[in-house]
Amino acid sequence: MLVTFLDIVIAGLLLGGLYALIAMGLSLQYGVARVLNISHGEFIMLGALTTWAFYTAFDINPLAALAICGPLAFILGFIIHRTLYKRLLNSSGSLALFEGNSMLASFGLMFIVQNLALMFWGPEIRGYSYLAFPVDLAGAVFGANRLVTLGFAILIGLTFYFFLTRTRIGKAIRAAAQDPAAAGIMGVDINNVLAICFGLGAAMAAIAGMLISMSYPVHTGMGLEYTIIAIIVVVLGGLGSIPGSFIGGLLLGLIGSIVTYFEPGLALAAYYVIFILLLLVKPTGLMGKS
Amino acid sequence: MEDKKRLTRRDFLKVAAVGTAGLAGACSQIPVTGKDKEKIVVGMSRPLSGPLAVIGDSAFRPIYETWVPEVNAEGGIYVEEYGRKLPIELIVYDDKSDVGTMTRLTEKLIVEDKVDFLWPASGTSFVFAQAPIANKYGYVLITAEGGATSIKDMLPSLPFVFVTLSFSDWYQLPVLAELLGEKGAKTAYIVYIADLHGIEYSGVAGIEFPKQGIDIIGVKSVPPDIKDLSQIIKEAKASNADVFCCFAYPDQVMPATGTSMELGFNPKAWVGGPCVNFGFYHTTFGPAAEGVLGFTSFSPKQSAAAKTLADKLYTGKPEEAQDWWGHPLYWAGLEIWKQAIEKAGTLDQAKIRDIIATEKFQTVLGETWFDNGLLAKECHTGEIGQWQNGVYEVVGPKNMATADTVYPKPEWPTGGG
Amino acid sequence: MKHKPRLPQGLLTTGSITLTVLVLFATLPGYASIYTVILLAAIFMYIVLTLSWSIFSGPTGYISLASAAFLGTGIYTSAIFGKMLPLPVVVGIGGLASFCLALLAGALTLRLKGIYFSMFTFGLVELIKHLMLWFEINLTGTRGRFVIVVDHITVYYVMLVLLALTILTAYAIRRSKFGLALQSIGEQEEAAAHTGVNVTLVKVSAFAISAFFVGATGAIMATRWTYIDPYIAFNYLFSFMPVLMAIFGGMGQLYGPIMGATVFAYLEEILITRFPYFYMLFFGIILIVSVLYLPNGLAGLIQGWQKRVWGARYVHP
Amino acid sequence: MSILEAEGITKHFGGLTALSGIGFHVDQGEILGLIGPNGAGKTTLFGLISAALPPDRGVIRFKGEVITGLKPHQVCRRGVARTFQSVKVFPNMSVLANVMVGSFFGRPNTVSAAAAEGESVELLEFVGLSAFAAIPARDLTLANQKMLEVARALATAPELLLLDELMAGLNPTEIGLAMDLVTRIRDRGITVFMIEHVMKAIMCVCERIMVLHHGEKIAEGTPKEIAASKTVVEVYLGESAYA
Repeated sequence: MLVTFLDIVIAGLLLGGLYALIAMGLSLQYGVARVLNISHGEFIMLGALTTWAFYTAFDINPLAALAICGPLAFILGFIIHRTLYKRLLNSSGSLALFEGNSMLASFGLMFIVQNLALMFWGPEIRGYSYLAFPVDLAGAVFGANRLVTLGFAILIGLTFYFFLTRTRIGKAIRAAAQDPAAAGIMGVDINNVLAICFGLGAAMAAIAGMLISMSYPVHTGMGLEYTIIAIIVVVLGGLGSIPGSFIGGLLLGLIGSIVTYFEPGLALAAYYVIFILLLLVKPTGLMGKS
Repeated sequence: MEDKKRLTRRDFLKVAAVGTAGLAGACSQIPVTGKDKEKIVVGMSRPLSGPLAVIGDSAFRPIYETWVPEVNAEGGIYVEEYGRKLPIELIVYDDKSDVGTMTRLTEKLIVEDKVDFLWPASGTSFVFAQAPIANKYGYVLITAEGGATSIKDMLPSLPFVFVTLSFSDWYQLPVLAELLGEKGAKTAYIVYIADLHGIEYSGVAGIEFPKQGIDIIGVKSVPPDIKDLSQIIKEAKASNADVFCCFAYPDQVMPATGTSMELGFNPKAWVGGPCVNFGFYHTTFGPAAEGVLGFTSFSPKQSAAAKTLADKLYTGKPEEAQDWWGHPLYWAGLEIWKQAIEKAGTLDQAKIRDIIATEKFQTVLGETWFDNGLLAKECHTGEIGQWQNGVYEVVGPKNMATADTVYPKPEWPTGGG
Repeated sequence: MKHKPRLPQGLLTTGSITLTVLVLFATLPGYASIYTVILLAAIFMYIVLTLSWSIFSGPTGYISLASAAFLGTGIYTSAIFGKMLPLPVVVGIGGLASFCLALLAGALTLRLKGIYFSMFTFGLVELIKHLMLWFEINLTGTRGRFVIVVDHITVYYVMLVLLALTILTAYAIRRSKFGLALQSIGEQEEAAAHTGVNVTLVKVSAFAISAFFVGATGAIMATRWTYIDPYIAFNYLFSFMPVLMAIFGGMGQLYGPIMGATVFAYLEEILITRFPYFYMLFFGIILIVSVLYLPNGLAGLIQGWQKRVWGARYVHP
Repeated sequence: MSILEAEGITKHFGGLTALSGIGFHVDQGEILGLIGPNGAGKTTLFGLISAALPPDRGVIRFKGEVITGLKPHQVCRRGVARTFQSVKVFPNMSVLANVMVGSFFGRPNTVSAAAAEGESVELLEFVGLSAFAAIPARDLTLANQKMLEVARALATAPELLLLDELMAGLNPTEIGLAMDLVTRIRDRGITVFMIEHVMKAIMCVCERIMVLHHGEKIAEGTPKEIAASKTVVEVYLGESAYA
């Protein structure tokens, strides 16, 4: 009984770690840069397919692809913010208008990235198996690749936490999440901070994509599904709260795992029931401020 | 036409001249219809984008993209009424994987573009939605991706619709049950996707398995967008069933395979599909695919015609392009269509329909005909396949098998791919 | 901008233009090709979706993503009752069912603001979809239903009537006390409440009115789709589309969402038929370019022209 | 006769007690001032009266009827209007429309559009905003936005008006006008209950003053009595010593 329970909990955390990673990226983009980035999932897709391509064509270890995908996605995200969203921020009269316009733009970006990826890779399903063998943990069995995924998600989450709390730029990001004007007071170029946030969000998406490709099939149309999960987790955790996103991700994974154990047909319905109930009880998410 | 054919997505990058080439491709698509027939215009609404693009692109698309140039290279299809061969011109629209758009575009093809023929949309529910429209306008519709037991009941009221794909009780699961029964399987655990496809397969299995002495000891349905299957695989493992069936799509069958490996769940028979029948299943899992069972319809080892087709479709292409279930059936469907036009000597849909419904044709499958709107099960050259030494062999039915079923399947390889 | 003293001539011109357009559309099946009729019915659907979305979300600023839930409710109504009841009744029931759903959802969501409200409504779509799926599989043992087929002309006229009703309603609301109350909620909800506006009632009823038209649209358009299942009926694209179209058109004016939906839907039609392999690419580029150069949508563009022609409206003291 | 009576009003925020057992009354037709250091609970008290917040304990009666438990719009329609400490106009609506919201919705009876517009125009004149009727409220100066809030509140035809720091942030000339306005409002027969930090204003205008400190009522009386009260002076001196 205890083993079964542990089993369910850990299985939930394994998936939840992935959700947490995806959501932290979006949390930066939406919580700080105020871009509800519908194209978030496309960066996950790019990370996943690039990792797949490196692994199958050049036999590059998926985990090593991190060193390539992460920085590339960061640069891409940074440039996109500097060119597209910064202009929008200047041209939109109010924050509400900017949120609407930037969402529209991110939809456009989603379409463009997806179509370009289709031209390059085609829509076929891809996959590879890596570290797909059982590991026995005190009677409960888990896939080695999933444990590695969770390890990475936690590692990246922690690194990121220290980055936010210990570095100057990290502190500026946190200040900007509270109040964009405050970051300006700290003597940091707010445009740079926002672009860095967007780039970091993209990089985390790409890394999540790399981890996803180790356990799940990947294809050019996979993005939107993950975007939606990310938005749900961000809202669940509380807007602008990065720890909230992390906890929200784990929680969602856990709930999915528990419900799947009893009735897999309702696993997804359960996500939304919990989500809706939580919003009704606490309208600003788990760690959101009212 | 030739311009457009060259413009597939991947080639497009090589062309590099993005805007101009796209424009040229688009302009060449406007159909010309006149009294003097110069070509046969065929219209299709396909999921080029959206969630169904995955299926559409790897199933019917490579078939028509190979078949049409081949026919056109010979000058086209001879139509007696015009006393000459008419080449085929394709109009393809993107329905974004949305049924509302697909039905609208289908009507556009019929009433506005006035295409000579309609080729099928992709996916079982799309077949359900498109079939009544084609039938209403009296357009012959030979479907590709999609087939279901419930469509059997509809077909008598849809005389213009013909279904090529094999499916659960036509005649895959009876064959699967017999194979497994003979090998001594006693228990089965079934996971199915919560849609028409999954419900029907699990329902038919519920009838056919017990007939062969196989008890179904667990059944679970999963919603299409479920991610983590580990709880279900664990339960299946705990049930100790001889047979594990995953009646779902690649999005679930792939992780189900991966999770089975990760959790060390190695039943005597592991059945999954549609998915196992595709080349990408083998490229993904490599040696781990060994012994996994899926659905099929042919093997190049069966006949010269089958080998020619496989060479035509797959030589020089990545293994991912292979589909050992649907491809020959769709191909046969197109061959029947062509021969029916030639026999009719006209493009009159009603005449062509009567010929397709009543006559027999020589196709890649051998002698082929439709039986009340379904491709006769006697024409199938295989139902169940199994990966053996990196080749997808036909293992059932016995009289068409290219190899004996390996049962129990070998252990998953350890230490990762 | 909206609250400048209204000019009766403007009203007269708008009225006569609207009337001419309506007559033009009403007689259209007489002279236009059948596909024009089919396509227009689809474009009308998008206009109704977008405009009814903007009835509630425009003035209040509550971005609802529940459109797909209301549309799907209408679609399922049609699938369930289509064979038993006459068409106008089915369309009415579709609208009413969505109306009731919106009342319920509205009563629950009142505490939520901003993105939390948006995501709640989105969650609602997904929840209904998954429950419907589970329900159909476990209790009726099927998935998917056939919808009774109705001819194009009938569908066209029903859509035209719905469109006219939606425009009339949207127009009437904008000019009414109710519209003023809605706007005051969007501007400053707390002050509105303390100035006597029953914010709960106003919000919920606006939400439900807008849902009515979406539900009715679902009930009639489902007949064009032939076959539906929960994934088809509760497709979240229909939640995002109205928002995109409204932003694209600009929300300040009544004609903004109408223009947005029309241009958007027509553009999409052109792209998926003329450039099927690059539809998303071109569509994406157009979206980004328009958002960069038209930050206030198409309506903003038109207002810009008006300003250039008539000069600036307000010279502030 | 009192128009508003409160007994034992208590309100907690988490562990913090904002008001503990406050009892008071407002007489018909008077101008009652409410003063106290920052955080004394003044705005919370207004929130409780106008039903923005529910009290944890206690009863508030307006014209003898219990109004605790009502919704804000119900309280407003019964005749209690308010303004806000930080201005809350409808920024994108015209000045006139701002006021019309009040005449349309703030009364128990229905008002025709023509009547609402006529009264609103009159009220704009009353507060001195006639010239700005057509411009969006966001373009008004802070002082004028405050005047607009007063006009909007008056449009709901209140019998009791709650003014929350009407004069904060205003220059001396504007304060003078505001003081005059408050008197003129009372002369229309409307009872005024006002929170104010500007001592000069409160001493001149109010007939009676109530002092809150740390959520408790520490003094009540005429301006003269309050000015002479030792406790009040200590509280204020204590505060200024900190500031």
